[in-house]
Amino acid sequence: MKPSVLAKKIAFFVGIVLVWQALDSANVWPDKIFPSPLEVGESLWYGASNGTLFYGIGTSLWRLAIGLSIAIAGGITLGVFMARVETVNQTIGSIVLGLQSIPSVAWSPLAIVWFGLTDAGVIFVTVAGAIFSVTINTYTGVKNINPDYIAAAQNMGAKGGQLITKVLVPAAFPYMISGFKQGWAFAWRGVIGAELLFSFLGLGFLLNVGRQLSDVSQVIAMMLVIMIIGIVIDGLIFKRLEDKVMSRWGLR
Amino acid sequence: MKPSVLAKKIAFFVGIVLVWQALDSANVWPDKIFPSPLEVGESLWYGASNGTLFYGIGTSLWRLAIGLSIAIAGGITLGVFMARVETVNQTIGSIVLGLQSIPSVAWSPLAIVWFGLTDAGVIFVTVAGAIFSVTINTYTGVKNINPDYIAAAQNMGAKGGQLITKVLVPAAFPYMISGFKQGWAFAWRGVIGAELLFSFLGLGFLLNVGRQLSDVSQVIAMMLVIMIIGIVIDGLIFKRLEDKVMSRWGLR
Amino acid sequence: LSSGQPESDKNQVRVVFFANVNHAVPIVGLENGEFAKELGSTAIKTRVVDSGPEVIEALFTKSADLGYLGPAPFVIGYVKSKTDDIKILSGAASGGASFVIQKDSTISTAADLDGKKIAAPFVGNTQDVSLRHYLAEHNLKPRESGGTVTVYNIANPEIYTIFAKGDIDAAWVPEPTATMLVEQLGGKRLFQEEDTWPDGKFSSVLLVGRTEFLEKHPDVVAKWVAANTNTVNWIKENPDKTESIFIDFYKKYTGKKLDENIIHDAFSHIQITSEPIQNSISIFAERAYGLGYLGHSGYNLDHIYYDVNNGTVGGTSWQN
Amino acid sequence: MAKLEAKNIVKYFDHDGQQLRALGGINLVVEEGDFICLVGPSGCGKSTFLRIVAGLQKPEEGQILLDNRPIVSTGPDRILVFQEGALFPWLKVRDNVEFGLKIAGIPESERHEISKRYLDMMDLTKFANSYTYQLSTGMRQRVAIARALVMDPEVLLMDEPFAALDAQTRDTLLVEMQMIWQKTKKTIVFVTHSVSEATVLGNKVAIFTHRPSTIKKIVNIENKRPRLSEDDSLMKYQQEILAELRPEVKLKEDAE
Amino acid sequence: MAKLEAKNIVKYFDHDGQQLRALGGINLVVEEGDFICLVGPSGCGKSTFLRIVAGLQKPEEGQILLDNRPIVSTGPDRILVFQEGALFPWLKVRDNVEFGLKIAGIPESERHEISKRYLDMMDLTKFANSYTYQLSTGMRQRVAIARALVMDPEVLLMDEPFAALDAQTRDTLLVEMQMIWQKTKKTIVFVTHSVSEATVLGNKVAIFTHRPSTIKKIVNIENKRPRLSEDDSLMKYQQEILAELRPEVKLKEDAE
Ligand SMILES: Nc1ncnc2c1ncn2[C@@H]1O[C@H](COP(=O)(O)OP(=O)(O)OP(=O)(O)O)[C@@H](O)[C@H]1O
Ligand SMILES: Nc1ncnc2c1ncn2[C@@H]1O[C@H](COP(=O)(O)OP(=O)(O)OP(=O)(O)O)[C@@H](O)[C@H]1O
Ligand SMILES: [Mg+2]
Ligand SMILES: [Mg+2]
Repeated sequence: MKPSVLAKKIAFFVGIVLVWQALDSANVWPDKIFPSPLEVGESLWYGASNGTLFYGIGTSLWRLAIGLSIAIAGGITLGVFMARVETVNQTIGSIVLGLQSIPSVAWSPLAIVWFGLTDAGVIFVTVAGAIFSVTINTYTGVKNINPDYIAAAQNMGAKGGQLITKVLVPAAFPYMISGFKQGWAFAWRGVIGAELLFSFLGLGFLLNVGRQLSDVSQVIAMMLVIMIIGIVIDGLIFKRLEDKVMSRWGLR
Repeated sequence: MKPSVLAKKIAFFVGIVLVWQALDSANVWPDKIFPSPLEVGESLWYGASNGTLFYGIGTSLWRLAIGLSIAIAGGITLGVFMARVETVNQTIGSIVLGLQSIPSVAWSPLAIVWFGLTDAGVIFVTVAGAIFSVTINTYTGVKNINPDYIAAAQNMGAKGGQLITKVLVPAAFPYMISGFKQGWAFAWRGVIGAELLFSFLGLGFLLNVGRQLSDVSQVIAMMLVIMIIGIVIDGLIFKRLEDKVMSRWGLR
Repeated sequence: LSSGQPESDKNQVRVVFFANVNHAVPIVGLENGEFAKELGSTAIKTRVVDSGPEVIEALFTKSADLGYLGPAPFVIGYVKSKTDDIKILSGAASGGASFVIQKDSTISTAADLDGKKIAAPFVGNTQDVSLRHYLAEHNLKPRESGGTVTVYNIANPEIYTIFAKGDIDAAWVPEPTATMLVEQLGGKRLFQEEDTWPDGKFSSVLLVGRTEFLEKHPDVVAKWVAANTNTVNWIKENPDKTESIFIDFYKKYTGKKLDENIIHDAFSHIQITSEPIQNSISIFAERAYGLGYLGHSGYNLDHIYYDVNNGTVGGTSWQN
Repeated sequence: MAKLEAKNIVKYFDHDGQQLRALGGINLVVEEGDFICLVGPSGCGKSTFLRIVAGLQKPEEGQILLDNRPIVSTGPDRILVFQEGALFPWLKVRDNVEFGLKIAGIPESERHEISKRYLDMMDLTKFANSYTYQLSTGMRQRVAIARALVMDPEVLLMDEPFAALDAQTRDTLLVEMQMIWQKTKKTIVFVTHSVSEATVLGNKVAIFTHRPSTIKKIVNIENKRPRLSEDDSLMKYQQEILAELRPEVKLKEDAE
Repeated sequence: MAKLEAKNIVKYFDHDGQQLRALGGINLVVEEGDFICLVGPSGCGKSTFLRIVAGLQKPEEGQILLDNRPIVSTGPDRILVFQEGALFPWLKVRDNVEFGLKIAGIPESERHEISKRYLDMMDLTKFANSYTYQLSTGMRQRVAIARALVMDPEVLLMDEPFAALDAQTRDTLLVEMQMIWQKTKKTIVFVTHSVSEATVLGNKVAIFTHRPSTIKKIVNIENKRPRLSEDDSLMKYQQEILAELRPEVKLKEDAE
């Protein structure tokens, strides 16, 4: 980033905070509706110093990790089968497209009934939110594999499981990465949504506590935390992975 | 669709319902956790016959329409400005990327505090969920406009508002369509999520009623309705619009 | 489905209840050690929830063994389970809900509720059933059924918030929320719920158990019910201590300090009793059925009681 | 009288922080009714020059005079036809052609009348309601020319408009172009990399040097029209121009 | 002795519901150690034939005999080199070359030893740890050949492996290919659309007719090696082959 651009950005963010603080001081809106940046900062500091914030982040990330892993493993399996077995595609495939259009929070009531207010319930919602994105992208990826790759591998003796793990999955990887990226976004939405509705630990719970205590500074503080985690995971993990795979596969 | 494929699909769906009914009769899981398709059907029928179902669908769709319209109008405006004014991009642009990664349900607590349990609150969540997708796609679209289009239009006398409405927006339209599609998916998620949390009319509310009455058939019935509406809107509106625009713009 | 939770083993009992004044029995009994004393070596695990449906969910998914909740959600859960999965062990409170309107409200009769916004906690909750039945009795319909009255089903703390903002015209709420609306926000108590009941009495909190647990651990259950009764008596004898225990508990749980006067006032609107007031349960069931909460093909409440003395399940009436 | 005059036009570009001098002082006089073709090695700045004339870019030094008055920005008096046509895919052929008129606020009925004239001239009437993706490349190029002509510009600027066409289509358009010029008496500045095209079309051919480019020579071609690519009488002009060009192309290749 | 024998191979394809007879009964005998090149009009079914030999497609009639035994599926005794190489972009050069060995379950140290030999032969040792996107097209083609050779197939099948290469690279590989053949004594079936390439490489050139294709003629070329594209002595064979091919290409064009 050029120094001038950086300066502009810093000035902008400082400006936002100042205007925010000024708006607050001018008492345009009451504090309980529109807290000052100071109060939000205090909320964060308080959560950090007594550990609840980190415990919440840890819980949410842990659920995200488990849910996303299950979604990726399941989505790849389902996607590969859909792409390779026409009957599976014609039958299960049409359901997958439908399930994909159900918002992940809409799974929460079912998750609560089936799993109770447990981690399993939150993880179920996360998986339900993410798995179909991974499935559809894997399917598209496998369908778009250069058929010569498959022929070459078969010619060199690959079949069955080896063909899947050594050729189909890596060949479809660039598409699958998009699936992972989309899946992660939906998984993160699923975790937060489920935690809000289950009101059972995690960042979504802390958000809900803020809401129930009418503590807007806590609500905004938690939203900031959720946003920053989103940016970091997206930028550090998925963006990088995507860039690397795209250039390695010669697609960029 | 070939008759044999259609037959396969029908057989499959009939099969699912039969297996589901069989599972239910075999009492693998109790009814309170796993209702039979008959019970789900009854739930739907009952909702349809007393009108609550249609009223719920109407409410949700109405909120979706308003929220999505605002998100599209706002997203296009913001996106065009970000693409054409470098300073706007360097400042507001970086915030937009962050806000995009906040799950729409996470806006609900703030919406409740700011707007109370009103339609405005639900619509706020919908807008917050969808607007940044539209913004980012519009931005990308305008950035990728063939510069000759702009030069040609300027040469023929277009400037200012005319340049935006007559050239920039239509030229960026294929990208914007992706933004609308993504935006609609997020908006739908936002509506349902907010209705679940606000518990204030609409399909999300009916879903929540199902949960609170421990009525799994109603929960599953509402999920089916949400899914079908998703498929229909996606397929009838956005898929068609996309196909049309893509072929018109010569991109396919 | 619903796997992953450990079955409760012999040496523990898992109990859920709310942080409401109506739930004074479990709160006080746990805080003053009555339950622990009676149960001896059996460990007690507790969880505080916000609503009846959550208690039902906890019992259905086997993540709780006993629970305190209102009669309406109990009846709904019982009918939904179809196989007598839950039973009533005892009562814990009666009364303790009021219809509160805004301070400058002109509402005086049911007819005035036309077009108004009214809050009650959670669909299928005891107050919700009462409110919706009340509306139906007076030929009013909620908006989701094409009517004119907006019913908000939200948690008590949020009802307090939106009542304060003036977003709603009235609320049908349990204690201490009702008293808080009156004392802190200047609301008017239009009527107490018991005024609408025959004999001025209705059950508001029940102690219920998961049938499977009751069959497996009748000894533990008997001890819990005994402690429940002891606590009811203790509360009757020690109203002041009860109030301070409740205030301490609430502070511990939510971090908020409640006003002593409010709690005192709230308790004055409640009868703590171990009697489940059986006819009110039948009436709740009728009302819930009328609202469509129990399905549409009839219901059967023949086996809702558990006989603690014999350790048998399936009684048609409560005997203790 | 000089319709258009370029006075010492100098243009720099930023290339990875380095200044690249593209135009090194272009001086050119175009008379009213001239059909002048510009040729030069690739990258010498022909397109840049045309854009400066159109007012789409600003030179670092020098100025463009139109009827002896310096230009300040784009204007409907100088319309540029782009190499790829730059037609708007979201508009029908007629709406593409009428675009400039609409911007100018001309009422619909009048717009239709004008566009009809030029669609007829370009043999496009049947396709007025088509979208551009439904046209062949040659037809698209004709739409682009029609879109420029409706503006009735005093100077028509064309940047390799026939480069993407196959030989047959190009030959047809070469003839059509000459007829349009004779009919409309427009002043035309036409950039091409094809020497044969330049000799067929232009009554003058201006040869650019390699970067930083100046005008090396102007060749006058008086042969009668319509001329065809295969006319032997054009050969000597072509050879003359190629002889001037060759060292410039060499310079360019050495630089790379 | 016949290493490979094609007996009346017939293959149909479905084209919009219509049956297209691609191969109309191919009979071909390939001796042990032959370097046989297949030429024919585009679309006549050369690639299809090669895939049938490799066992990747099944013919509707006829059979392929390897050492007098009918083949039933793909096997490491017949390895196909694809036109675009079909290298796996997710693997390093070495892992690409070792792919077949790994599938066969050969232990790592042994694998490395074998791949090292062929990477050396192909002058690729320095690039063993590169990914394929880091290689030039010619290098990629060499990797594809090495990947086939490590399998030590009895018959090497090559489908226009040099089609995408520039002239210089191709000339180099033509010489290398002859050396590999002399060194390894492999039986090679090589499809190409370049008659010159065929005469340089093959000791036999089989000419396919237009669809439904059969073998029209086999030309034997005994010239000494290494031969080069520009060898005048190959001209007469090229003319002979072209004379056979021309009517077939004509037939094809008429059909379209
Ligand atoms: N916007 C720009 N930014 C930077 N450099 C530019 C820009 N436009 C043109 N150039 C540079 O200026 C030089 C002249 O470009 P221009 O397109 O005018 O050449 P040209 O004569 O039209 O070439 P061609 O015959 O290939 O179309 C080139 O070296 C080009 O790289
Ligand atoms: N999988 C397939 N499905 C349908 N038709 C096919 C298929 N593969 C090949 N064909 C058809 O079979 C005919 C022969 O194709 P093939 O690729 O074998 O020809 P070829 O001789 O290799 O041509 P070229 O020299 O262009 O590579 C063609 O007409 C082609 O369209
Ligand atoms: Mg140019
Ligand atoms: Mg081929």
